[in-house]
Amino acid sequence: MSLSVSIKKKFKDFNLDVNFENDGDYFGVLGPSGSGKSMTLKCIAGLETPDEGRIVFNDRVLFDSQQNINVKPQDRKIGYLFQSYALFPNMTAEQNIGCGLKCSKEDRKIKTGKMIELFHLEGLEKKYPWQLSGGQQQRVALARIFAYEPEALLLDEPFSALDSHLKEELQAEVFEFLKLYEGQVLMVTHQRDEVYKFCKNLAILNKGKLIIYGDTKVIFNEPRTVEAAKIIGCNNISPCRIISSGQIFVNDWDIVLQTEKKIPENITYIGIRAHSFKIVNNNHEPNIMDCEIVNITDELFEYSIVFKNRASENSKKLIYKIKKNEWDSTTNKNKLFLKIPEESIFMLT
Amino acid sequence: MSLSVSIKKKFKDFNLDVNFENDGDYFGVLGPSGSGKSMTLKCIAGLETPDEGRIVFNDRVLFDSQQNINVKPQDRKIGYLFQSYALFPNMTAEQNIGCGLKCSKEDRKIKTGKMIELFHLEGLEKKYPWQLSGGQQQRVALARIFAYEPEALLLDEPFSALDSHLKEELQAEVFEFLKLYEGQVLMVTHQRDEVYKFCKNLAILNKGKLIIYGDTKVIFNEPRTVEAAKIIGCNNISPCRIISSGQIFVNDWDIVLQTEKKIPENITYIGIRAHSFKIVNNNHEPNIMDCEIVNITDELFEYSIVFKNRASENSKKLIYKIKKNEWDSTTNKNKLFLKIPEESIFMLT
Amino acid sequence: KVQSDTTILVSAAASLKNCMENDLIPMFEQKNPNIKINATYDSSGKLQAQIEEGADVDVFMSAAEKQMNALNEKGLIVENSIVPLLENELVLIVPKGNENNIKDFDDMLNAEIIAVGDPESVPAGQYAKELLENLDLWDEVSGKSSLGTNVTEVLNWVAEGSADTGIVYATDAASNDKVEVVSAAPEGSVSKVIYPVGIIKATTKLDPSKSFVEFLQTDDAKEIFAKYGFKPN
Amino acid sequence: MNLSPILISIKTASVSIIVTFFLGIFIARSIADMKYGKLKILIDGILTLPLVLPPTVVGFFLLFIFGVKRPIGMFLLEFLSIKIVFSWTSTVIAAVIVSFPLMYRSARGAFEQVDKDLILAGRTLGMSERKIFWRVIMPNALPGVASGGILAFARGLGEFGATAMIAGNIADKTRTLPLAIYSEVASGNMEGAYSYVLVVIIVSFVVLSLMNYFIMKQNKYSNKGV
Amino acid sequence: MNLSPILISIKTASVSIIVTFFLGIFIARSIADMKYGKLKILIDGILTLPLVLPPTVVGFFLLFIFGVKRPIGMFLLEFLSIKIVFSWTSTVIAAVIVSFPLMYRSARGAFEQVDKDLILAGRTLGMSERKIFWRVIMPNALPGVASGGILAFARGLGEFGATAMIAGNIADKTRTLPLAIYSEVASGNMEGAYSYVLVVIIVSFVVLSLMNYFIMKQNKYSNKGV
Ligand SMILES: Nc1ncnc2c1ncn2[C@@H]1O[C@H](COP(=O)(O)OP(=O)(O)OP(=O)(O)O)[C@@H](O)[C@H]1O
Ligand SMILES: Nc1ncnc2c1ncn2[C@@H]1O[C@H](COP(=O)(O)OP(=O)(O)OP(=O)(O)O)[C@@H](O)[C@H]1O
Ligand code: MOO
Ligand SMILES: [Mg+2]
Ligand SMILES: [Mg+2]
Repeated sequence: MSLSVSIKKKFKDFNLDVNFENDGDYFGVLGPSGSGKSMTLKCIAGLETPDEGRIVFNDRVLFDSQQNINVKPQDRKIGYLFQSYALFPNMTAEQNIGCGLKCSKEDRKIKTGKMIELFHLEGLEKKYPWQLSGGQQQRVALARIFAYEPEALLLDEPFSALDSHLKEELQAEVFEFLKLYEGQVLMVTHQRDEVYKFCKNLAILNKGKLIIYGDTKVIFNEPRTVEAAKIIGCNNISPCRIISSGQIFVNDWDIVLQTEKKIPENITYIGIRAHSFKIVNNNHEPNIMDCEIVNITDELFEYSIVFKNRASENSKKLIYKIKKNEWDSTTNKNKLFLKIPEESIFMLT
Repeated sequence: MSLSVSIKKKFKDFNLDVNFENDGDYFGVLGPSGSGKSMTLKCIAGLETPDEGRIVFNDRVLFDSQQNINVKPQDRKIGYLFQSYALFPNMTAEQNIGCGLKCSKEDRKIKTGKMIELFHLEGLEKKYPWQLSGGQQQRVALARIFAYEPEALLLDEPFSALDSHLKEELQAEVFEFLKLYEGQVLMVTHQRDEVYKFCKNLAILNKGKLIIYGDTKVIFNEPRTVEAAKIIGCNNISPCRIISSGQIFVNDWDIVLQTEKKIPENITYIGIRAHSFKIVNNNHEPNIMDCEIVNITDELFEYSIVFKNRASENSKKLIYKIKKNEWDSTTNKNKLFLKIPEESIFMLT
Repeated sequence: KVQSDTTILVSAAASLKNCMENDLIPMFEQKNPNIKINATYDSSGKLQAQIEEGADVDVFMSAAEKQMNALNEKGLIVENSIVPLLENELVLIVPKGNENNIKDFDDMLNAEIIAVGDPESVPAGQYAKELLENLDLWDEVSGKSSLGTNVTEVLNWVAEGSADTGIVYATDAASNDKVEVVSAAPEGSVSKVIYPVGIIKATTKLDPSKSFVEFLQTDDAKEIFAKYGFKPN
Repeated sequence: MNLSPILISIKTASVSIIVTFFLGIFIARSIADMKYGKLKILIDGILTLPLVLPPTVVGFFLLFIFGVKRPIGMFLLEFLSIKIVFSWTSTVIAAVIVSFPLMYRSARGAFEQVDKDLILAGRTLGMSERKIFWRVIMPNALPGVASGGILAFARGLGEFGATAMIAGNIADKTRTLPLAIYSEVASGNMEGAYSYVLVVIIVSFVVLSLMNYFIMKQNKYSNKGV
Repeated sequence: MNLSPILISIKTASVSIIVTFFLGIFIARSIADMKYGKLKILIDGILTLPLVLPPTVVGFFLLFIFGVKRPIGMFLLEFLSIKIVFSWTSTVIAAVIVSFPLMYRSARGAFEQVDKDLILAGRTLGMSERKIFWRVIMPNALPGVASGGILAFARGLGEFGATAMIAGNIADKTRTLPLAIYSEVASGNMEGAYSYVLVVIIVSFVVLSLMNYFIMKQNKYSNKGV
């Protein structure tokens, strides 16, 4: 399974310019709204034509602007889950799922039935799309594309309309099912945890450009750029200045961080996740902040604590997230010291 | 601000039967896919007509099947955010946002501009819906409904298509903005944390029925029924048997739980959140399980640990979720004892 | 005695269009500078219906007496104003070349398809039916006839060889150079094909109408009619 | 070649397409709004009727309606001093009557193809039904409505049978292009006929091109079409 | 009342609507597929032409094409022994030619109103273009296509001018209902005319009702319509 994409497409005020190769089976794409995720998938599926570039999938050239190759979507054998589902309004759920199958009636029935079961659609077989709820529609769209068994699956926000409970269940089942499936899966999602859980490789898009590409866990541990850090969910980001090898001054928090890691020269920002801080008892060690709590929000499983560096007048706000029972059992809440663990510091450009 | 809804609507294989009154400003609706959330909102907005019942909003009777009242959607002054956006394809983003406004051109321009800013749509004013990404479309739909300034806002999955970063930012801004707004907000969502953060009251729907209704935090602490517990994200649920006042036998985990709380007589299930367990060093106290770890999954900020009760051959699987750094600093990982804190036990019917 | 600049409307059988528009109307208007002629042309049957429904017609020039008489009976024509202006002739036509060797009305039976006007609505058809009845041919002919709803159809069917032969007015035959006249209706075999002219009772322009009808009977006008193949009466 | 039939035809076709267009969409909208049922089908049938009858016969019926001896004709003459038969107005009436079903039917089909959610969205945004119609339904039904317009215009331009009946065939007054063509053909003057046919073709080409261009421009916003 | 015109008309209208329907959607699809440009507009204009010419003139041109002295007519007669003119077939030809633009235009408008994403979805599911057309585009363009069908059927049923010209008016063979009606009206036999008109009305009502019913049934799945 290999996919190599290198495409450019220009719009009046948006330029897509994406470049990657992927050999793994599960591949995720993250990026802010409007960054070109869907457009990239559409180009791969053959629904949009890039202005220039080349797309090769399992040694088949699907598109090559120089050689004037542009394989029809039908012949690409690549399934695309529309973000807006694009269910056929004139067909029932069942017919929608079965419509791409080229096999005998009985086989179709069996396959369709299997998909209906897999996606918990029992009882909805005979309903038309407008009689289905948002989540049901999404599941029919998923079932339709899975039934077709393409060589690659491009999933654009596959679980966005599902409730968390069903989503978890379905994810588990779908990925179980996918293990038997030989194709490649390329998934666009806004859910960081989805990507983290399921995708070996990850590409992050921003404003039409691929800003980072590589092993998912590596990227999550080392996002390298400010944009990537934001996208993987780093809440605290500040400009910084390298003081010496081993010392960085963080402008917004008015603190000097020490590290034994080699500091790349081009570092201009520092980031730290809201979950990465550690409560300590005093600030006798380096990289510890004396926190002035500004505000505590009660979130579902955790508290979100907004604080400033007490040692500085100009400190901007930071966020610390802590599990509720941990916070509840913390003594000394009004003398809060937070350590920034060295290994959790993101050094960003 | 008050909304009282009591409606019934029958379909061939789905019956909606919902009943609630709400005085608060922010009101959330949770429920699995296909449980009737959108349908309920549509009935309130006047897009679907219930078979029978009564809807009263701020002392205006909007619908009453007995008195044959059915106020036109236009006169209800209730904005409804379509789950599928329903943007007008023939209008630009800007025109979509401004089309419901009844005011002078200049005012319209100002208001539209404000919304475009609030929803980070700068630069997309002149684009038509099909030129917008999924998240951009959702934001235009949100902006359109906010610009209209109805007396109540019904939001059906308002942030589902947004990336987490933008979503958090937008949520904060939108709720800031809403503070100035006098209307009532009724929000349907699949995101438990969204509801928890923003909605004072919560209704949980299941299969067209309202299964629990009340203060959000109370429900999250005491879901009372199995369905509600599942929906608020309780992963570990098992049938149980009351042994004596203070003692419950949990079938699936083969353990007797002790509690000082009064046990309601009709209890048939026990639930505990994956986050609620506490690591302890031995099982000399009650409510502690000696855990046989089956599987550990690396999730984004935490590990998901699947385990069984080592003391029993028949124990089914449970899930424990723990923050990564906490787990990392745990010694004795292969002799894991987990305590089920008394206050975290959900007693369910 | 004539009001200045009056316009009168003449309803004329379609077969009169060419001679009216090309010659007669300009000639009359030149002689009577203060009278303008408007004319409308159609099948006489339609013109009759229009007049019956009160169309603003002043003078009616029919292609047969039947329509004129019908109007007269309803009292729509100025008394004694009807003049049997012209006579036309019924002729047998074939496509140029006459491959089927049709020479006379009797030969019509050899034809596969025969074109005649619909006797119900087209005057030429009505006369053709009378003629063929008198020749004892109608029963057989009608079985293979296509009944044209107007003369143009009948003419073109024959011209294009779709029909092997047909019966039309001599004047119509003259207007199409792809047909050939092979025979004319024998004397006495059919009543005279008269084109009558009459003044409509509802007219508010009696005098100009009268001058036009009078003009049509002048020698100048007769010359023109003759040029187009009509026999002035 | 006499130019008057050209001018008359253009005038007639222009006025009648305007009347037909608005009447057509108005009635189509009213009918589309109705629930399916016998009444709807009945009205639909009546409105389509002018299409199944030969235009000449339609002309006969019009003559019966507007004749000065008939109630309506009498009324118009008595109180408004309007004589319909043989007037230029009657060319418009004939064109409107025969082209109406085309406009009506196409518009109705097009309206029925518009996504209902858009209409509901308009309602929850407080837009009046009128505004929804003009700002939402019409633009989204444009291809179908425009098709109807093109058909109706072409039909109006080509109208002959009913026109001949009620408007007559008076040079410089009611002789439209089709009547002129017919007259030329009837009098065997094929050259005259061809030149008029050419004119008809040119006129309709110009109008069709304009309409196509207009639709294309309006359509640029949408992601529709095969 | 002679029944043969009724039977002939029903036969003609049925056969011609089938031909027109499939020809119309086939050509509409091909044209809709084309990029906007001069060629598209040109072809569109030519296809709409039969509508702007008076049917009699259309008939006249058909006579020129199929006449036994013209190349095509000659060819058909010589090699296939088919005589088009005055045959029942020619009533069908006339009806198809005059009703074609209605079907074509309506179908095109309807196709252009279909959501493009549905077509793209079909493609990514490996459906052939043909299958996409029949299973996706057609059903979703149904209201517009059906409108076209109704218009074309009605027009074919009512066709008179071109039919009279090319098929003639031969009793029991090519005399269709409109010809019969015309005959009766023209000879002032209004009673005969009315009974035929009644028949036309009944026939078209039955067909319209069936079509309406069919559309309604097919439409039940959709959330469309005003
Ligand atoms: N046809 C078009 N013309 C102009 N701009 C377009 C067109 N289609 C898409 N765009 C722009 O391209 C950008 C990328 O769109 P895309 O749908 O790929 O975003 P996305 O990453 O999928 O976002 P989301 O998460 O919101 O779905 C957007 O800014 C959009 O406005
Ligand atoms: N017109 C209809 N006819 C029959 N059943 C319908 C119709 N509309 C909705 N339903 C059914 O009603 C149920 C509730 O639908 P609704 O859209 O309210 O669900 P929901 O709670 O919003 O779900 P989701 O979270 O997936 O959007 C679904 O099971 C759906 O199949
Ligand atoms: O009145 Mo006609 O045009 O000679 O049949
Ligand atoms: Mg997208
Ligand atoms: Mg919903």
